[in-house]
Amino acid sequence: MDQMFVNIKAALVGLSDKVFPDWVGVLVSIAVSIVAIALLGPLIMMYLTLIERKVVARMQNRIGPNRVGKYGLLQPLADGVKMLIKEDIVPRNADKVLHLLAPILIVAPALLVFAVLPFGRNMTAVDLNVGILFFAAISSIGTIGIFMAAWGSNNKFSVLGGMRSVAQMISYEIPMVMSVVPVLLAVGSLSTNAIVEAQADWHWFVFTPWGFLGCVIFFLCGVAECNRSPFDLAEAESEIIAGFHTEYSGMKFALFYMAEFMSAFTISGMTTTLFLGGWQGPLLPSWLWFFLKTYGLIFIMLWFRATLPRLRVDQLMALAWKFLLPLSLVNIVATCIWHFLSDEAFFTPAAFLVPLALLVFSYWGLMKLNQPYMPEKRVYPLVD
Amino acid sequence: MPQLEFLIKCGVYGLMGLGIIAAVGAVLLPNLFHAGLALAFVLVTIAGIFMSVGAEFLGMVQILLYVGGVMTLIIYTIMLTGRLGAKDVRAQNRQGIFAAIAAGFFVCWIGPLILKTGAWPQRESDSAPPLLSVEDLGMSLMTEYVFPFEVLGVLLFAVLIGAIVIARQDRPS
Amino acid sequence: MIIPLEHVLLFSLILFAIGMVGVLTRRNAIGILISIELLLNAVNVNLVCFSRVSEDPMAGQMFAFFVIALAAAAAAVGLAIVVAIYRTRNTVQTDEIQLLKW
Amino acid sequence: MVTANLAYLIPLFPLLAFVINILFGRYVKDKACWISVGASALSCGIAWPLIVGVIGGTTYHHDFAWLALGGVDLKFGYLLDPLAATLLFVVTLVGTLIQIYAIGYMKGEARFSRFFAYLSLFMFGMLGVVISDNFLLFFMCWEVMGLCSYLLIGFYSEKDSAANACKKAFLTTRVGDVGFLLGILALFTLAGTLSFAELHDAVELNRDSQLMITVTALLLFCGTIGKSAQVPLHVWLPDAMEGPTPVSALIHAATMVAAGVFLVARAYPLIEASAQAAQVIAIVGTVTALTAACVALTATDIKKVLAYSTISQLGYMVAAMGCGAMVAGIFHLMTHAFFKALLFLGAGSVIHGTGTQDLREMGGLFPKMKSTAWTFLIASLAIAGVPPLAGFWSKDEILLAAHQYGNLYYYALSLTAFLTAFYMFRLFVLTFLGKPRNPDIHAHESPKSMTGPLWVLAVGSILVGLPGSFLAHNWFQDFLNRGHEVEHPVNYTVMITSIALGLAGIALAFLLYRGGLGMGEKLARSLAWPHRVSMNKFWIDEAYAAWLVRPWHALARLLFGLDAKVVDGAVNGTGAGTLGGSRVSGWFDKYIIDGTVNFIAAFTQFCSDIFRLFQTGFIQNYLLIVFAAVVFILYFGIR
Repeated sequence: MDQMFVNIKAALVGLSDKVFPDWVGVLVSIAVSIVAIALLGPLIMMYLTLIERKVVARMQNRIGPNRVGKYGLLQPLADGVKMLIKEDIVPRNADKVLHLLAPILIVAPALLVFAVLPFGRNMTAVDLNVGILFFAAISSIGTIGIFMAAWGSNNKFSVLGGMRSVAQMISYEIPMVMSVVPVLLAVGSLSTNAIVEAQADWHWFVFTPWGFLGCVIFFLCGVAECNRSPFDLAEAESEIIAGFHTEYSGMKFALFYMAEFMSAFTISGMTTTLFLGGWQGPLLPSWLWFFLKTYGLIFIMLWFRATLPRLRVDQLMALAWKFLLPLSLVNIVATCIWHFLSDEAFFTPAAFLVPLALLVFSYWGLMKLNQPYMPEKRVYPLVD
Repeated sequence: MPQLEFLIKCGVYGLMGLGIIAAVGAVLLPNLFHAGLALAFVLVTIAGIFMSVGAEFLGMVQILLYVGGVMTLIIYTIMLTGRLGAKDVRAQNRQGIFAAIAAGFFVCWIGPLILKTGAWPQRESDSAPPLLSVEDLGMSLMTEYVFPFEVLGVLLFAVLIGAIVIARQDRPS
Repeated sequence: MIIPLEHVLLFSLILFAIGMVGVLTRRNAIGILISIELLLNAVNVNLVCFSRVSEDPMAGQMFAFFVIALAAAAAAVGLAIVVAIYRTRNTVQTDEIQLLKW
Repeated sequence: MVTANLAYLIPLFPLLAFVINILFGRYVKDKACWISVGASALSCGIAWPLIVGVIGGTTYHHDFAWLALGGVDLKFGYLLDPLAATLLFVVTLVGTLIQIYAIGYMKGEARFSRFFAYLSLFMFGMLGVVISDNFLLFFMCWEVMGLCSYLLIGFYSEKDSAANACKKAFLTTRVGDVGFLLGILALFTLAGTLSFAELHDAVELNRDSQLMITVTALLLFCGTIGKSAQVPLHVWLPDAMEGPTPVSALIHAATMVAAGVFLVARAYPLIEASAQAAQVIAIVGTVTALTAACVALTATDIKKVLAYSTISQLGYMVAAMGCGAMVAGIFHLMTHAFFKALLFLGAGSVIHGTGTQDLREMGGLFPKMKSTAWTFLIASLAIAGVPPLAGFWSKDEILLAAHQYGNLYYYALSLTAFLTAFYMFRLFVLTFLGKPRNPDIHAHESPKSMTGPLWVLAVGSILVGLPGSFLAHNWFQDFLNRGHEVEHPVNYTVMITSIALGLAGIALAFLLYRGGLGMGEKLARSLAWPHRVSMNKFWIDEAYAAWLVRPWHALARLLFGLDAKVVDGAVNGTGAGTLGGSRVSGWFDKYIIDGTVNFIAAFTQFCSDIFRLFQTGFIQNYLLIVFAAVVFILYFGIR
């Protein structure tokens, strides 16, 4: 059961080996992985939309889509069909090439990241030894896609949204990468498989002080990276219509949507991988553990969306530069302290408490330093 | 597996070709935004070439820093400095012909020189390439190359401050 | 090496020449900066490829790494200067920025 | 006596009050008067035990070396002999009373604290004059008084007349003071000392140089002429009435002008030694007394009448000094201080009550201002020489002395006494009796702080003459003439003549002016020429204007012309010459030196114009050249 998908793939490769020369087997192996991911991505996206609508609806004390299929399970298919047959509009003064290229350039990195996600034991499509770096690098390409979409649409709201989005993404990328560094220090490898394997026997990093903090920072930055609420300034409909994808409709719009949901999934999956032990877990198959943890995090994202108001631009930037970045830097130091105090054991009281104290103190200090300016209570002498 | 090797060779040559085409675009495209995107494409192809020669880490750094960082900065600046759609503004100055002659001469002279030189150190591709792990890179960065590394750190710090100071809007006094 | 070193060198040579032409002919300061990145990348390709065949594989990659970092620094400062010039002179065309002429 | 050196404190308190009031005037404000009065009262309190001591037969003298001049020390110190004690008594008492009076009189004045500051400074000067033991210190304090007189006459400096009056007073007294200073120098040359105590012996030693003594005495007397307003320098005193009335009372009636007489008394050993000097003094005094009395007959300003009366009485005193009756002069000084201060303060009260100084607008004030009227009457009787009031005894002394000295003086002074009684009662009748001549004036009595001093002075005017009368066996004369036994002849002829003249004057005044101005004017018309003389004050001011001021102006104008034409011309000529020189120099600088420099610059620019063609300003241009050069060099280097 645990190795179900691995066995299927091995069977397919073995089948091709019997018929074709050996080099075709390699290609088949690659193709199987690609096809699996290429199918998995849209599938995840489709049902994420349904889950989001359902969850948010429940949180808002309503039911959500329930007309198409049992419990509305076919709703995503209906939406997909609607998107496909919608008119494809290109604004007259748009930079047409960029306008058409942008959705693809945004989806491609989102899909590429799936390659390094360890869905289960032996279920990493490409076990790169620079996996985490790959993740960071590929997800940063998305900014250029957003630029292209914003600029190609020739719409001032698009440009505004694009500028906002890019400013936000390059700002949050830094604390995000910094919050990964402690994990790399602890594991000593950039490979995602190695990271997950280092968290065996319940040694999930989230149970350490630095791991917990890193997890929170990474997840928050991830939410900001994929422009989700409460960091969705780039597409704040009350301010700039829909931001960089204002001018998009039909399937191109669906691609943006797909990229966003796939990013949400990959961020959750990466958080799971880095801090929540990945596919590690008892009894259940490893891939099921991965999906359970990932969807748990996705649920938190939906929860954010349903409950938190949108941030202001300055608050957004202040959070990244004045709070998360310093805290993630302190976190690296805390990890080093933990590393030397713990002496190869996962949990010792000293190794637990000293970094904890450091982090709590830093947290408190940063909160103090970031205390927003509160104006004096104004007195209106002429009123009374 | 020579067939696979052929495929990869084809891929690499293809990347090179695309890279050169994109580079020409980056230099000549009148629209700066397009030029920037072309440059981004060139950088990605170069990252691919890096990975094809076994420098995976460098390839990733190339994408992360160049495509994700420098290119974003450049495109951002293009947007900030305006005149985006001003296509009637000449992109090139008047010395293009001289520059082309000089560069052409340069290529036509060095290129044959490279091809003529037969004594390049060759290492067989299948004979245990000294693949460098990230750990090796990190270790040498902290030992052999620690001085340039530190100097680079200072430089980046100075750049950080300098860029802020230069680009900062003057406070209205 | 999967492909011969000469071919990679040729590639980087052409890239360098194209970048040089860009540096020499672009009117926009940002365009010049883009071309400079091309030059640096051409050099990087050379460094990495030489490191692949050299006895000390570390050196080439290290310097490529430093070059990337320096390029990022140069881009940051260069673009800051461009922005500053744009604010004061409202142009980034190099042939319009000629205070030093005569 | 232990308290002896307290004498230094006597002038010190007013000085302190002056400093406080002048520096902190804006803080003390209305309390300035209490500071000044308190200071005067303190001086008074210190002075009187000393006076009692002097009466008891002591002479307080203390000095210290101030300046060492080649073997001769200039000493400063105080001398409290009977003479000084007399004046100390008068000055402290009258000064304090007048300051109390001034509190009421000056109330609401804008420069209240400044006024009292000046009064205190004056008190300092006057007390300094009184207790100083030598001519130099005397002169210094004398000048302080002059300054205060100047400041106080011009107290209402926004009035042109006051400003002119104070200038006139200052300049006129300056004439006398120059003589005084020369006299001091002459005395120092003659006697080698300036001390009062050593003066007598020094004069005795130098009795041979008679001319020098005479000259010295007369020069010193110049000070008196200026300060005590003797002919011909009396013209400033009537004008000085522009100052506030308390000032007129204190400075220009009771104390400062009397200081001139005190000076004569101090210099008396010199005058005793020179008969000529004494004669000059007697003549000056007599002439002053008579002319001033004549002018007082027709004056219509209440204060002017009193001013001329003061001049006249001062002439009396001076004449007494000249006639050899120093004691009588001082006696008259003392009595005069009381009744003249009283008269001035009464006049001030009248002015305060009616708001006018013109006699012709007054009349019938008696029922409205009873205190003022009664005290004024007492003072008038005293000055008119009605026994037993103070004025009678002292005036009788003087007339007696004049009678012994020479008939001419006696007749003149007797006539003056008659005229005095006449004009004083003319003043009294016109002011207080009859019917009100101006219905717009609603007179009222002055406040207690003003009438109080009046009554005190009235009592003084009655009693102060008694110590010198034969009723008291001429105690005062003996006190002043301590050590010399003199007999006191009583000449009833002179006494009765003086009483008769006084009463006659009073009666004539009543007769003429009881019914108002009509009779007086009729008389004036019938005596047109003498009336004009009196009215125009003997044309003395006009004479000064014609014979002194105008030539002086002409000379000044001449000198100004000289300055404008000759001196300025020379300066301007020098300037023009310099200008011309600099033009030449400038031309040289501009065309030769600058030309050289400019030529170098132009040459450089010419060369640069050629070389700058290499600088296109396009960075890419430079880069292209660099690139081409590098390729070129490499090409030849590698091949």
